[in-house]
Amino acid sequence: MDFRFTEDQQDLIEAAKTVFDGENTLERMRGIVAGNPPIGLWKQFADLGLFGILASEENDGLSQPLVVMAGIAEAAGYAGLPEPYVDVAGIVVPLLSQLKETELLEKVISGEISLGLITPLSPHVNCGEWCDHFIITSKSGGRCVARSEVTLEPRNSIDPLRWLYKADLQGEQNELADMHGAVLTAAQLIGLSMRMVEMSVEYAKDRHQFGKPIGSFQAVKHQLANVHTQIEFTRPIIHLAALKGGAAVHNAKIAAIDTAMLAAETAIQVHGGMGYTYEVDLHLFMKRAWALCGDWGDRHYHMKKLEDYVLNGGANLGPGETFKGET
Amino acid sequence: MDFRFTEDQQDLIEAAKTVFDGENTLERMRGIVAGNPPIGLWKQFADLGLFGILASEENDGLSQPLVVMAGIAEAAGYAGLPEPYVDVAGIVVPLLSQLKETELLEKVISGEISLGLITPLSPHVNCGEWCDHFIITSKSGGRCVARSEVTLEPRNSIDPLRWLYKADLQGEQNELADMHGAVLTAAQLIGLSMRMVEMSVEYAKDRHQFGKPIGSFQAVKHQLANVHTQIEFTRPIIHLAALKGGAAVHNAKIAAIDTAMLAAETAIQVHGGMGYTYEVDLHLFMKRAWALCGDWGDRHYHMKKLEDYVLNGGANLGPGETFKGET
Amino acid sequence: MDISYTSEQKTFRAEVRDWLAVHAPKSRLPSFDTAEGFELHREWEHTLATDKWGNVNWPVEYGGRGLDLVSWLIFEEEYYRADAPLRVSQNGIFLLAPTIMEYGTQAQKARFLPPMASGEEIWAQAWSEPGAGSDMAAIRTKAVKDGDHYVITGQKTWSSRAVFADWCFALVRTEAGSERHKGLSKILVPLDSPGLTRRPIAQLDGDPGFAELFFDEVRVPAENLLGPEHGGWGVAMATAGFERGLLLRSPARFQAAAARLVKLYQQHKDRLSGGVGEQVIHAWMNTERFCAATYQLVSRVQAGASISSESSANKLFWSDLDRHMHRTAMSIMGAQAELEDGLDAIDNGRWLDGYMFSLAGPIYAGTNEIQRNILAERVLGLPRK
Amino acid sequence: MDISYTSEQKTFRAEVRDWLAVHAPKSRLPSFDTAEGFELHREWEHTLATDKWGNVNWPVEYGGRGLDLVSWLIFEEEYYRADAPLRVSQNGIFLLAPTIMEYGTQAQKARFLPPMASGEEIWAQAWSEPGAGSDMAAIRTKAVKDGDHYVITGQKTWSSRAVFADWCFALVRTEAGSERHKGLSKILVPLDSPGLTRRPIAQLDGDPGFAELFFDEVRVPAENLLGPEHGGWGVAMATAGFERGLLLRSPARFQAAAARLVKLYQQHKDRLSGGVGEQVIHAWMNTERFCAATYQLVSRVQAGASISSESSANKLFWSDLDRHMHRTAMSIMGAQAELEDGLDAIDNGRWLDGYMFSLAGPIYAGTNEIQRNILAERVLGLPRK
Repeated sequence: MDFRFTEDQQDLIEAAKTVFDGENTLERMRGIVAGNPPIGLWKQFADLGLFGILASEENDGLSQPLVVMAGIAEAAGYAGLPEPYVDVAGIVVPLLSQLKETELLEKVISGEISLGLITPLSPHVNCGEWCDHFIITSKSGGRCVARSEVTLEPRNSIDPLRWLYKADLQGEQNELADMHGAVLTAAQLIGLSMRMVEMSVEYAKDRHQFGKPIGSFQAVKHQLANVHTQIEFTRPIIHLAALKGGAAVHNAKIAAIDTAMLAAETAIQVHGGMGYTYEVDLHLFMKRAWALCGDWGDRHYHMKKLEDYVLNGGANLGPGETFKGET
Repeated sequence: MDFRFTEDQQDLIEAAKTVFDGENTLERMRGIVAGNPPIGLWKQFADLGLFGILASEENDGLSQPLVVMAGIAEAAGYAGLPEPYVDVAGIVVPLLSQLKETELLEKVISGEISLGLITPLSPHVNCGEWCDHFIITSKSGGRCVARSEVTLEPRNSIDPLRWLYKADLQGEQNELADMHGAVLTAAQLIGLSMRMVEMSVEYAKDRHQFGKPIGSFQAVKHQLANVHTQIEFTRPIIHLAALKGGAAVHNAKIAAIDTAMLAAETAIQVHGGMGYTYEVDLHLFMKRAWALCGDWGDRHYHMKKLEDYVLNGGANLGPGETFKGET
Repeated sequence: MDISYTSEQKTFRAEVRDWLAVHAPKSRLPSFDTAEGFELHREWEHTLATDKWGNVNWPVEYGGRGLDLVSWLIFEEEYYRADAPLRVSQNGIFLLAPTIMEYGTQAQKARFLPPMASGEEIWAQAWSEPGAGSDMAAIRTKAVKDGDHYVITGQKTWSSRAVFADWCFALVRTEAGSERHKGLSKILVPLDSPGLTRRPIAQLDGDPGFAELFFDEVRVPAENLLGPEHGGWGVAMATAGFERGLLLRSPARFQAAAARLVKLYQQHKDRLSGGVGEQVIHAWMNTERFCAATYQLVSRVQAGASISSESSANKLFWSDLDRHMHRTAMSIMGAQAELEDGLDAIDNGRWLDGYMFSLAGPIYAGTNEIQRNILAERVLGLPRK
Repeated sequence: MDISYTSEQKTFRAEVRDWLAVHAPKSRLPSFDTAEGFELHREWEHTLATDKWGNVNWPVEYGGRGLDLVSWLIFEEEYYRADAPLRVSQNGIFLLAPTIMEYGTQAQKARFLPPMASGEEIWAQAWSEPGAGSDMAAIRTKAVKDGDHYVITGQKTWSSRAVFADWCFALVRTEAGSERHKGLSKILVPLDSPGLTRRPIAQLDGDPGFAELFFDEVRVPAENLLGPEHGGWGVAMATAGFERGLLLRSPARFQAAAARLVKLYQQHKDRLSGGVGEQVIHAWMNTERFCAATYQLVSRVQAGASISSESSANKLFWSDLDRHMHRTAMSIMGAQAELEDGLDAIDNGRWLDGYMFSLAGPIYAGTNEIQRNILAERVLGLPRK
């Protein structure tokens, strides 16, 4: 029992975080909002091997467990990455491996192409226009179809850094995709929440009213302390969910949704009118948080699973069950 | 449309409040907790005509509408009255009138005897030992039985100023009793909440930490301001419930429960360790609040009614409906 | 207590309903924070005014019907029931007009109220400054008397509607060297005055809902002073009372939204987990509580009471209920919640829009933190320090 | 990351389970805040100690098994799973013992740890004073050195268990004229010392869960000083870290309660409205989150990290979850919620009892307001003033 990242894992996550934060600056994001082309960092991610985190070594991957991908997803959320990197590296790649689509897999890992998912729990394909192929998920796995076989219709997200499309084809739920999707979306939500708290802290230190920084008022302090607490008590259940699956996955996604909604509401309150505008960058992270709350299973989807598990099921609950049954 | 008490009504409520606050002092309550006999104010209430608020003039009553009784119930809650005055004046008396039990009615109004209710929504008879008769409620009204016909078994309330009994007989739900019970219990809960806020304010003004009164800290201020707000937005719906009945009754009781639970949790937090003891009197009001939350329909009973009304029913909701249909 | 409507009031309600059934736009107008939407909303104000529906509680001479506040509540109920457009004139008719009626000269009333009622002149509020938000007494924009004019220099921000509006009511420092609450005055300023520059500010949905206003020696006739010179704080507090207390947010708006939320819930019910029903009920309960409290407040006001610190409780309650209600809707919509408009956007993004707007509720008109301070100190009597 | 238990740990779990199945009382003991209950709990501590189960993570020489913290968590899980009695020794074993192990002399360890482990000596904490609650640095009780003794004079309050306990660990001012955090020392005091008077304080359920302690020139040998003289604040903060951070509230206690809450819900389901199921799930979710976080914290501590300000987040989380869980139970019980014990009292009043105790959670061990300040200032870096 050592419920921490190993040093190597930590280094890998830090490396990803360094490139996310270093490259996807606020300036870059503002530029994309103003019309600059997105997904420009794709090749760079590939060069760093970031698409191969979950791929096997024979496919030039790093064979890391999902929990490492969760650590990287948290960093991607924190950075507000517009590229749909997390879904591709965290879901598309392991699905392609499972489907033995070696050729596509190589191209994805090398950053040559991007692939989209057509799947019920994530009904809008982000950056669908840039996809070379799509995986139509099915219970047993799925099948790959070329871009030309799919008609995409745009959908309009409040997040100016999401480019959504609806496909004319339909997939079925797939266990791997759904589990990875929920865990990694939860991790991104925690990263977003951390960023919103950080921005609020900075704003509250700078902004003065009544002759002192607003961050010195208990009302501001206590609200931010509450969000911080929720974040710190959501990350571990996400890690557990990544390692163990099962009910922890639903717990993790719901906890992350609630934390992110609270973080966003608190952050805008601390920012005052400023947070309600494009004058500060908070809105980019807040909107991403709203979008991801509904992606890969909304609160109701996951809560219904827990209704079955906790209230109606014969599950063993109580002390000693949380880590039980693990290898 | 004049949704205020008339001056006469206001005077009546003030008169009741004066006697409650003046007679049922904290000292008296502590004395009763220590073993002094309760219900000593019964005769005094009768002399003031307080049992006849809802009785017709021919029965020596004041023929007031239920909303006036709600004002008095709020005052009784505020005072933490141990006597089961509210249930007797607000439910027993109109039920006796309806049942045409003139003889018993006269005795109750004159303060000669007390009567208890055996009814499903208030399963424990408070002060049952002191009752001369009981009304076993039924759908159409009920019937009166003598004390000797009922076997009472004690139940142990956390509230040291409630003396509960369970009867060996069972009543049926009765519309008047249930409606009056819910409205008047809600009103008492608001009175209790006000008292808890007031005690907390006094404590927070006196108690110093870090060189200033704890009431000067925003954390304390904001918590109490929130409770105050809930109180101010619960009282009017209680008045509406008293005048109009229907869904407002369920709204009123639920809002009062939530407000009182919040008031109690906030009050004990403001009082710190003191609130957790018999050293200050807060506990008397807090325990009464807990007890009344479940009396005359718990949160679930009333919420289920609203599930029917709001979610499943064909009720007209929206603007213009709140006061509609009133004479 | 008497909670019945008079037969006049019942007739009035029927009249409003009938008129709106004929005249209210059949589909939602574009947002009044766009140039096109602003003008369409202005036209709607004109339509309302033509048949004297814009301000039923105003005196007849200024374009109203001289009705009481209960009738105004009835009007609001029918208005939101008909889903009629939001009032682009709201800063004027709900915030400035009551102040003009209380503090204005006869000439000011005659000059400003009728074009406000007709939508000919639309008003923005110019109070906040970059350094004076919650701490409004920190206002630095100054107005210097120069003959029969004031010369205003400084900067205002968070001025809603100011991008397209015609006039603003500004709170400025008229007494040189004065500090905090003293020496302020309320002055009415045409937004096309020479020296006045507006910089639009994009709000969450990208539309320019606010402007920053730069005053560079803007000359305004001295007769545009509203209320006593250097006594602007008192005048402003009266406005803040109206804003937080009663006029700006009548219950009907929230009640209409709650009824729509119930429908949204019913449409999505099968997909939803068990807890959300109670949240929907809770939203409805809150709007009913707000309505009951407002009628009680109106009854008190009609009997001569004035609204003071209790308006802070009012603001806390409606802003919390609005945010909770829209948060519930966001949760119900799931993956569709992020859709701003267009295909698959439920109600064409109205709930998302409403959620974003509800997030501003605890901020504008005095942050909720300030309101809680006011309640704690002025109503509950907790010590300032 | 590795979340598997070793085979030794699995065997250990089975051993604990088997032992508890045989030895744990079949029914709940009376509250340890009564004279009778206290002695029964003391006996139970003795039973635990006899088979070396009382403190599995302590060194073998002091009555422990020298196991790691994961094993301690496993023990706790099995302990609460078996619904074994609350630990009357908790102030000693969870708060004082880690401090003695860190700061105590060899002689102190040998003198105090074994009788603490056996239940022979039960400890109370004596820190708070009437004027020093949240503001603990305001302590005024003083200890004056007189030869090889300290002479203690002053008053302590909120001393849990002190009515029936044997010893207390007091935080007192040893340096004359010192202020705030300076000049304090931690001294171990027998509760039957001449000059020490205990006044029982009745808590919400009427039982004397606390005492006020009056020190009137109480003489204590100087060797009872724990840690550096005048350096008591640092020693106390280490204890506070344990208390808030890890040892006092292991997740198992709450997980056991959550499982019981699910049962309570299932028994009453038909009577309940739709929203309560989600509250029950939420309670369970929180306990799982708390468990996962605790394992992560224990992993860090075992790798050499120390617990600092994060213990504040810990305390906020468990105290909130506990109160929410018991509030949910109160709601489920409806009209039966007020029943303290006896007939019709569900689980003989255990939930009501738990609710009342949960209300103390946000107060003791440093109020949650103080914890939020600590987090905001020390972790988030917000300005103190």
